[in-house]
Amino acid sequence: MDFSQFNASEQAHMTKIIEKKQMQDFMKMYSGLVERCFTSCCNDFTSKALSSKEEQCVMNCADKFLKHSERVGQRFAELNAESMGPARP
Amino acid sequence: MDFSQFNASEQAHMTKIIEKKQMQDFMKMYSGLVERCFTSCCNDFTSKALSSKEEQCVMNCADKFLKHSERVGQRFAELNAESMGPARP
Amino acid sequence: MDFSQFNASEQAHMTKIIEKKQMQDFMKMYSGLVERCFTSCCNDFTSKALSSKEEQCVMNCADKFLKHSERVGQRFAELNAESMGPARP
Amino acid sequence: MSFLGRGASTSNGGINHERLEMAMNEIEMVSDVFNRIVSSCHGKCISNRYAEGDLNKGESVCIDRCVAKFFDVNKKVGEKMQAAGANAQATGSSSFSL
Amino acid sequence: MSFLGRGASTSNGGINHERLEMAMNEIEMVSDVFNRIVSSCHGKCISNRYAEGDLNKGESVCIDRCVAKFFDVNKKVGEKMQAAGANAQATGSSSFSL
Amino acid sequence: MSFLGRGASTSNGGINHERLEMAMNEIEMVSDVFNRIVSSCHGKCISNRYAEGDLNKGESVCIDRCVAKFFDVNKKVGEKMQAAGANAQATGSSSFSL
Repeated sequence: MDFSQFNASEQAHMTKIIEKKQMQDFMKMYSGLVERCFTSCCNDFTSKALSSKEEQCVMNCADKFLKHSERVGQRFAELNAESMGPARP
Repeated sequence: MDFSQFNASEQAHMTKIIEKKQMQDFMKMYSGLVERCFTSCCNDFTSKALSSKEEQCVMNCADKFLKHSERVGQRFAELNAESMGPARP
Repeated sequence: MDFSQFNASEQAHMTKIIEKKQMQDFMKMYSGLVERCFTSCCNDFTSKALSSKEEQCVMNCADKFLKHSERVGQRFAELNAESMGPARP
Repeated sequence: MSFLGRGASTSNGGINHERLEMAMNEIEMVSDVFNRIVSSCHGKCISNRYAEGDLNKGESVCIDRCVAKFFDVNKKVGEKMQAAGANAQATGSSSFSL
Repeated sequence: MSFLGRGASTSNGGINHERLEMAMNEIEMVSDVFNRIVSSCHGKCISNRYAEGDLNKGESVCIDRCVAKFFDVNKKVGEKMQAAGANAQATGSSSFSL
Repeated sequence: MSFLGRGASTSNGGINHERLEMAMNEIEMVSDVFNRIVSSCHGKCISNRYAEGDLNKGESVCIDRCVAKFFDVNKKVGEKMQAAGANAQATGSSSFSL
């Protein structure tokens, strides 16, 4: 994203909007992660307590998802830079 | 949610925003319910008319979903109150 | 949708909001289409290059989805007009 | 889809924000339903194999019936909600007051 | 759910937009989680056959346990995120439970 | 991702809302695509068993290829949409790649 042509007040405005979006995205990612790991790991409802097996699964699921996201982010940034690069004079 | 530290104009503003969100949430819940019951109950497209069996299924599906939501809401409120309680001085 | 009772400034405002929503809807439809065709067509990750078979599948998938959307749009408009018609005096 | 019609006082010349918001709600609702029909009927009628890019006869007929059925389901559910005295604030999340 | 409590300067009488935005974020978060629980527990507890419109005993008990388990998972994931210092906004905050 | 580049008159000093909106659209688009890649590639590459918290070698390689393939599909679909002149806003623009 190239904001160099923005003036100071536009950049300030943009920064606020982006911060707001980051907050919302983080919250959505977080609740989506909870839902994902719950769905994958919890299949026994004969008890309301999380079994140690379920808890371990949830921890691994969350760990793995965060690492997955990070790796996707790295590849995404690289490929995005590649595709942006030649297109901009 | 604790809005006691809000002043009058903030509370008025908040009320309007919450009403707007409730309206949007209701509409989304409604169309989501239609989609859910359509997907579960309608699998025969040799006719464009809803069969009586499909219609019964849709009615039960809608009924059950609303009761499900309500029960989740009750448990959610209880657990939320529990987890909020001790955290606030 | 009947905007005839709107005054000029309201109609202008509405037009802007609708244009904004159309843009957002188009972008969401586009990325949703990419995701849909990727999910249906790409199942081999022993290579990072799109095979010609996968590419053909993606092209057909996109083609078909656009035609599907268009046909749904036609039926939707007809049925909507029907259901709106008698309800408005 | 006119159940959003609350009374709105007209402010002559200026912008009546309440009326605009109601119109926007209606547009959002119609657009949301449309997108759900596109997605549902794609799932019901379109095969995942994608051997060709055109809709075949069977798919086309299926789409027409699917859209009609979705409208029917929408109507039935709407009637049920109204019969149940389903009010925006009440049903959406009855015990979920913030 | 007080993890959004960044310091907010009070503008006496007027509207403190930062504080309103924080409150809105909190509401969005609670509402998002609630909707995910409704959907997840529907998938876990409610059969797709719809032979009747009432919740049967098994479904009701399943829902209660499902909601409780979702809260537990939410808490565990929240603790992990805080321990990992996963995100700037999240780390500075005091608690991440609902 | 320059397909949103409609001409925007610069209002010197003040805020050009059209330009900000275009920038926001671009950010929303990139963010939407990113989230879809995260979700799609998770489905394609990550097993649901969660026996450990680290990505194994096979998963890591799969993710790299999956992201690259998603970009390719995105490009192909974008080209098709432009060729088809699918949408008013899209047609007038120069390129639809990310």
